[in-house]
Amino acid sequence: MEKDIREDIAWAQINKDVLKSLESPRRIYWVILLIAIAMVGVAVGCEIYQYQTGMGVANKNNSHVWSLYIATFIFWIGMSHSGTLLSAILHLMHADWRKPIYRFAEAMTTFSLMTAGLFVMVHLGRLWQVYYVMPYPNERWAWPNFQSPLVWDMFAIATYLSSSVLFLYVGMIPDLAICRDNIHAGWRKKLYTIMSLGWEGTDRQWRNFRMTYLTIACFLIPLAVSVHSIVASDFAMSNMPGWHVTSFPPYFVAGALYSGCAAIITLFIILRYVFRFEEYMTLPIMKKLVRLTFAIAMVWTYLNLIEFASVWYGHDQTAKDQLIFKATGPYAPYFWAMIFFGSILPLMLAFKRFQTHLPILFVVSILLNVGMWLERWMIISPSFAHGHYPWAWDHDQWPSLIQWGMVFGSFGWFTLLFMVFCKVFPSVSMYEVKEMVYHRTLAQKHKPAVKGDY
Amino acid sequence: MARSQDKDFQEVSAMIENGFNRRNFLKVLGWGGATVALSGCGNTSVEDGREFVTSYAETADYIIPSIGTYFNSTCAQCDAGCGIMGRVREGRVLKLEGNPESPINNGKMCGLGQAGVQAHYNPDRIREPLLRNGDRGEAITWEKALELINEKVGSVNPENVAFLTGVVSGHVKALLNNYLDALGSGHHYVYEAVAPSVVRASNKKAYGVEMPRLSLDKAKVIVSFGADFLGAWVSPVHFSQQYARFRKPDNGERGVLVQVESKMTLTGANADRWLAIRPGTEGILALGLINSLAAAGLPVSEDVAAAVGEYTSDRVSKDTGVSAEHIGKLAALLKERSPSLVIAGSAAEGYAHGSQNAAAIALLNQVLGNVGQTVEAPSSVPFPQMAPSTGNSFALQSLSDDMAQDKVKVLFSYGANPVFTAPAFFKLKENLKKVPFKVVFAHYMDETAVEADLVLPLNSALEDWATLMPEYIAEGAQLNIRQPLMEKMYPGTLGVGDILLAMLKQRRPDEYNDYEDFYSYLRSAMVSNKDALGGADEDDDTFWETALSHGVVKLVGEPVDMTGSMSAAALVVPAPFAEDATYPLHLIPAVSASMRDGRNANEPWLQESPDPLTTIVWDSWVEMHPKTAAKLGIVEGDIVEVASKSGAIKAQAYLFPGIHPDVVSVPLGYGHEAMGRYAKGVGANAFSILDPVFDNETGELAMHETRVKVTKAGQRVIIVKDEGPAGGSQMGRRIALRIPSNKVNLSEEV
Amino acid sequence: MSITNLLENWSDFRHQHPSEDRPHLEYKWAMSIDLDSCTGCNACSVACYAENNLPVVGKEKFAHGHSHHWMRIERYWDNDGREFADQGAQFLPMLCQHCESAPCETVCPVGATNHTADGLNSQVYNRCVGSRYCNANCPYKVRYFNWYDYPTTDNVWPAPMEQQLNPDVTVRGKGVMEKCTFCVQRLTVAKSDARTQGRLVLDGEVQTACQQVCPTGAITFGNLVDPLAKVGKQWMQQQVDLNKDKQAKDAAEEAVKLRGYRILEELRTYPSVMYLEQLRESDI
Amino acid sequence: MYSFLRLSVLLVGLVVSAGSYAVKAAQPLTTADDLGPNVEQPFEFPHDRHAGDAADGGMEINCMYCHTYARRSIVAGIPPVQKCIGCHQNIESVREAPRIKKLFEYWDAKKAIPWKKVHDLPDFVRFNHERHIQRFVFAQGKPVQEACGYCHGDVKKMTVARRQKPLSMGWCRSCHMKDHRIDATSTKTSQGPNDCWQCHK
Repeated sequence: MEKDIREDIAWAQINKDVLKSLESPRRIYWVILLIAIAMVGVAVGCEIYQYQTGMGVANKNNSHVWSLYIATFIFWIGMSHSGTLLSAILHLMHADWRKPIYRFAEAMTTFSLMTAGLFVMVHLGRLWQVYYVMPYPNERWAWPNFQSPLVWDMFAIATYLSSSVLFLYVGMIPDLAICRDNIHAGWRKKLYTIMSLGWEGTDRQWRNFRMTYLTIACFLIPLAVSVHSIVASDFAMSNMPGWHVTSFPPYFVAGALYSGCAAIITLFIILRYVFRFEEYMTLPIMKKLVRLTFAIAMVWTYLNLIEFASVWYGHDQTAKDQLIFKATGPYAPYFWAMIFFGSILPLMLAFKRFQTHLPILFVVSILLNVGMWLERWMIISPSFAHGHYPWAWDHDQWPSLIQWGMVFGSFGWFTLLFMVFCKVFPSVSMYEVKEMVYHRTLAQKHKPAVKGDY
Repeated sequence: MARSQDKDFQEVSAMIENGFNRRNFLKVLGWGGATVALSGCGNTSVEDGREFVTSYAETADYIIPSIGTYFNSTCAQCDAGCGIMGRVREGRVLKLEGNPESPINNGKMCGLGQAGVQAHYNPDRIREPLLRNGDRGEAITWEKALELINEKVGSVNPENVAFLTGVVSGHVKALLNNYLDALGSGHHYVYEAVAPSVVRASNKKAYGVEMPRLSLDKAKVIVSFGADFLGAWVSPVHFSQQYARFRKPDNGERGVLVQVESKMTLTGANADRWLAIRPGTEGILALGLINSLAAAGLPVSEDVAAAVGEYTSDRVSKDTGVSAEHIGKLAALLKERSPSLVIAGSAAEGYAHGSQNAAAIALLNQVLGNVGQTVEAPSSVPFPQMAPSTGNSFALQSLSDDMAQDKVKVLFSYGANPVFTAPAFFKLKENLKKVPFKVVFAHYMDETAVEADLVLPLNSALEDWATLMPEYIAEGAQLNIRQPLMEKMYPGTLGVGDILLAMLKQRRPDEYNDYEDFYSYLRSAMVSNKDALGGADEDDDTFWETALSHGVVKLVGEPVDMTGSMSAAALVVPAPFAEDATYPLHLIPAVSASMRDGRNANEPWLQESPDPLTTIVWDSWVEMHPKTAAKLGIVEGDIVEVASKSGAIKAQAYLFPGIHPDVVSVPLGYGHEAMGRYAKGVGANAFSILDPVFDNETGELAMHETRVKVTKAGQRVIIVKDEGPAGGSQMGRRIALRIPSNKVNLSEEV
Repeated sequence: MSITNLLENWSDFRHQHPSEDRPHLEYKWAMSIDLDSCTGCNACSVACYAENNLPVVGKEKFAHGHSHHWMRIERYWDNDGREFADQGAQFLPMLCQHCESAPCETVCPVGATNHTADGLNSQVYNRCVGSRYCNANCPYKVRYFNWYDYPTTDNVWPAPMEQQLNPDVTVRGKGVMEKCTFCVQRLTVAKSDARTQGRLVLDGEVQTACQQVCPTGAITFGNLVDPLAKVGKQWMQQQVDLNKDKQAKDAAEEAVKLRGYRILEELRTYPSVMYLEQLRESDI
Repeated sequence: MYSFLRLSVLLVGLVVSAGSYAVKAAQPLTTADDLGPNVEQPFEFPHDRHAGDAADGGMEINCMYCHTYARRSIVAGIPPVQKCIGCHQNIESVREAPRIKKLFEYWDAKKAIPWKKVHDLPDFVRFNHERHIQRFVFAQGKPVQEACGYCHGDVKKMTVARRQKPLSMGWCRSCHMKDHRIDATSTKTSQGPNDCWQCHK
């Protein structure tokens, strides 16, 4: 079988390659950075305008009070799950191939959570009062409403964010030490010195480190699942037809992993090119990644069908009307686009020839995420447009440019954070990649080389 | 609320005891140190030393900060004359309620009346007299204005001085007449753009009175020929209350309402059976009903039988488009359930043969024996000189002709906006130009005020003194009192009474100079008549203050006798309209409950309160039946041109199952070119395209006689309305439910 | 307040509905609307504008569904297939139903909307953060959001119109949710006066603005706990039980001759507004 | 080498101290005398002279003699100039005092005195004086000055009134959560209402 990475890479070589990514990426890096900043600028402009004028500029209305903000919020939350999947779940499963790529996946988790958080803010009518949501002893003697799924959201996201940051950081400590030792001056030196917490690689430190890392990993997995389940209950707990479905939490989690994996594929390809990581982010790894994505895509499709079926064969006529409305009404194009991108397109991934064809994968993976974004939107808007009360129906509500600008900008914001991270911290885990090589060479000693090994 | 009402009435009576002077009262209630702050979500913390405390130099016991005091007055939004009760707090009127003591509305109100406060606080009110200077008005003092009037009036032949007013009554009318006498001019044109003037005439003929009392609550069946008595006809609030009792009498026998009209009105929307009738054939149907009633054995006199002989239900059904089945059912219903009530409304009277229609309908009432039962004699009015002088469009027409022949040199206009409400063919604007000096009493710079040479700003109805007599007399005759509910907003405005008084002082100084102002005139006029006004055994102050605190003085008058002078033999109703190839459709200018003739168009609440039937806001529209629309390839929201021989307007099309396929309908009151920020440029003015067709007996403008053609103008808009994409459908969900009346037993209900 | 306090009063932070669990002792404000008397004249709606400082948003914003009519008159046709709506329209005054088990209350993150001891569904403007979850969860869609800053930047009350504003009702700024309050400012006054006189509010002593103005008296409002209250009698006579989501009379074999019903009752919102079905004569 | 340990100790310490501070900070400030701003009034009305104890040369006038609306309206109100004059026209001794002169100027001009609000709650709050006075003065029989003083502080020792209490929501609730005897004699108690709409409009 083919190896995930070449095994004759010297450890020093690994350090060299990875550390290089901190210094001189291709020029394209800077281009991406500039574009990202510009996009953020757009979003900031929109937000300022909306803050001044009022939510009205987002063009929602009294029967259609949520729209793209919430949809995109769910989208980003979903994004964040893949990091945990790769770094925690696969870690516990000892799936070695994850090692070169889990670092940036984790970074993705953290940053997409940060992006998601922004959308909660942007969505609020009175952003300046957002602290009312937090339970802290105050002079008003008033507490938030602990029954509200939104409050659970607040807890869940905060916890998830902090722990995934911690996870990311702890996982980096040995690498930070390497950086510290290989860089001789400047602010980076100081930064790494502080952040590596005096790591010396002693046995004791390694033991503690392994234990900590494992613990956080175990802690993180249920958390990740719960977070999106809670986000799902924002809807499942409501009485909006088509929302109060028990299958929502697993459906959301599956969707989350799905979009996450797709996003990893995209970033995989970008990083591989921008930071010249061909040696580490290899095609075999990509192949595994793609297969994983395919599997999850099928799970999602299945749950999706279950949801439709349970509505269709259920007794809730209102919900049924709404499903029909989704599939035939003004939102039909987007609904069917979602079905196509989410369920049909991934079938391509089943074919070997596509599994390593980077250009195609790049496009497909992006389209998959478009599909997943549409899914979130299809949960929000059609439901509001066609709820319990016919008089208040509202079929031609269309998000204003302000909303689109904000969504657009959020991708810039994410890219910005991510790109900066990759430039400042090693986006490939050096010590774990070394382990891969190390294991292999051990293996060499004991069993005769199989033909076609190199 | 009810409680603080009582409390306040106690306090008012306390005020009466210490003979508290009204104008002091106003000063007391006046601003004092109080500042009106917009309370909002802005101020989120304790902030000291910013705002002022409400404080007074002197005050009265019954004035407690933060507790509303209620004072009675009379609504001025339409001419029904409902009693209102204004909630006054810290010197300003906050809200209007109905005056429970007024027999017309018994404490109830309509949306139109509610909006009275917006007429009062309206930002577009004129604040001082304006004299034309080129094409703009410049502010002048009242002295100068009055002097100018004196001089102009003095300089012309009294014959050439004319007054154009809306409905006037009470002491204002008295003063006005005195002024005209003083001049020696008889030219008082009373103009109502929208009025049941033809029905008045035919009532006069049929019952001997113009406005008999209609007891809806006594009727078991009401057949209304396009009378929108729940929406905009005569005295809607009064009728609505009767309607409630008619629907749910104590004995539980729910009354049946059948509405016959070509365009559904609010009343039609509440009918048990709404019959779409071919426009103009109301009379035929009435006669047909008499015929089938006679056939069913209802005793009718020879001449009547003869007159209706030819109106067999087949023919009638052919002419009117009302199915023979329904005619039969209706006749049966009328026969078995008596007394009934048949009402002729604007839809019936709006044609060249409107008088005949109305007469036929009146005849139906007589045949059914409703006269004296549900059509009752109103009480007589003790003070005829104060009885309302009702108006009609004929008056405007004759004025317009006089102006055209330069017979008018000085024109006073009050309470009307003819330039807006006159159809284009009147050429009123041009004719007005021929009048050298035009004085307009106005609240806003409306279309007429813009044409004026001198604009006199009026007090709002909530700042003004007046007495009024309603045209429709609910129970006994009554004299409504209008009194200020707060200090004047602007020192530069005057009440119409004050202006007339000032003008009279110029003519008859010796008679009027000892009246300081209209208030003192009114007070002495009332007090001097207090015996007749039911205050015989009270001293002047008590009588006066009692009258003010009640807001209405009940008068004693005996019912007038109702002897009609109508012969069935003379009654001929023409055959239905012939088809018109070029102008295939009939235009029905709809009078909506809130817009009426457009005088209230500048009150935003009314613009934003959806039209009950179409739920459209802030615009006018063209109602048409889906069939008609399909034939013309029109869909909802198409901008269509409605063209008559006399002009064309553009508006958005609205498809509507409550209108006859031969008819399109456009609401009146929209399409102002002036008047203020809320009215200007909203919708199109349907008055302007009316054809010069007149009722052949009274000479009234036949409002429903205009034939039009409708063509697509190209653009399409999304209609701004409250109704959602589901339209009027409930999509099978149990939301607004309806069951047959025989399924329930109303008498058991609470 | 301390955490212990929070824990002690935990049950106060949870709503217990319907009022069977925690009966209303003194007051339970409720309404009944007779659809057969309602003529759809819109008077109630305008009265509400006057009483509750509702902003007039203007044509353009109305077009975007930003209208603020707490009391809205809906108009339905049921001329299924027939050429004309020859039995007239069905008018339905729709306002906040003040549900005993209000979906909006449980989801508000900051507890800006709560159930009062009088069975009102309260909305505290200055606590609202504008998440609009309550509206999302309201099946009747009777909650209205301040999409713009109407008092200031939008200037819907150009001077001197602001002088009409009712000082007893907050003028809402941008970003807060609002809805019908059953004219709580009037209720509060009536209650406090009754309390001062050591009694409960009598029936008819307090009216909502819409009830007071209604020309046909289609709206009845009062205290459901008070045995003398007309509204209570109506509910009783119509056999509509506040705490049931399926009324016994509907289950009955032969159709009971009663016309009281509550809208979307099956969603278990336990509304406090009972409607009486519209009637139509069958003989014509 | 023990950097992990050090770090965690540091973090835990931070969290604990911050938390405990917050809890402490949120205790009701019933006793705190955080004086509100000095409010500039048309002239300095000496509350101490009118309402103060005889011992300190005050006249012990009942608060509600002047703030007469307090027991029947949601606002306590300011007496009309009328009322001041009612007494002062018969008090010759201080007739020439500058403040009294000023008072009479307003009176002669028949102008209201533009007093500023000293206890000005946010616009969305509805504090009802009537209820509190009825409850505590008339029902429970508290001395007027104590009842008023609970929110308005020790006015009888001030000249121009000045806010002494925080008047924050928590402060209000701290009292609403206490048990108050329902009348002078009985031992039955009741608490203030806890509905949002009792105070918020």
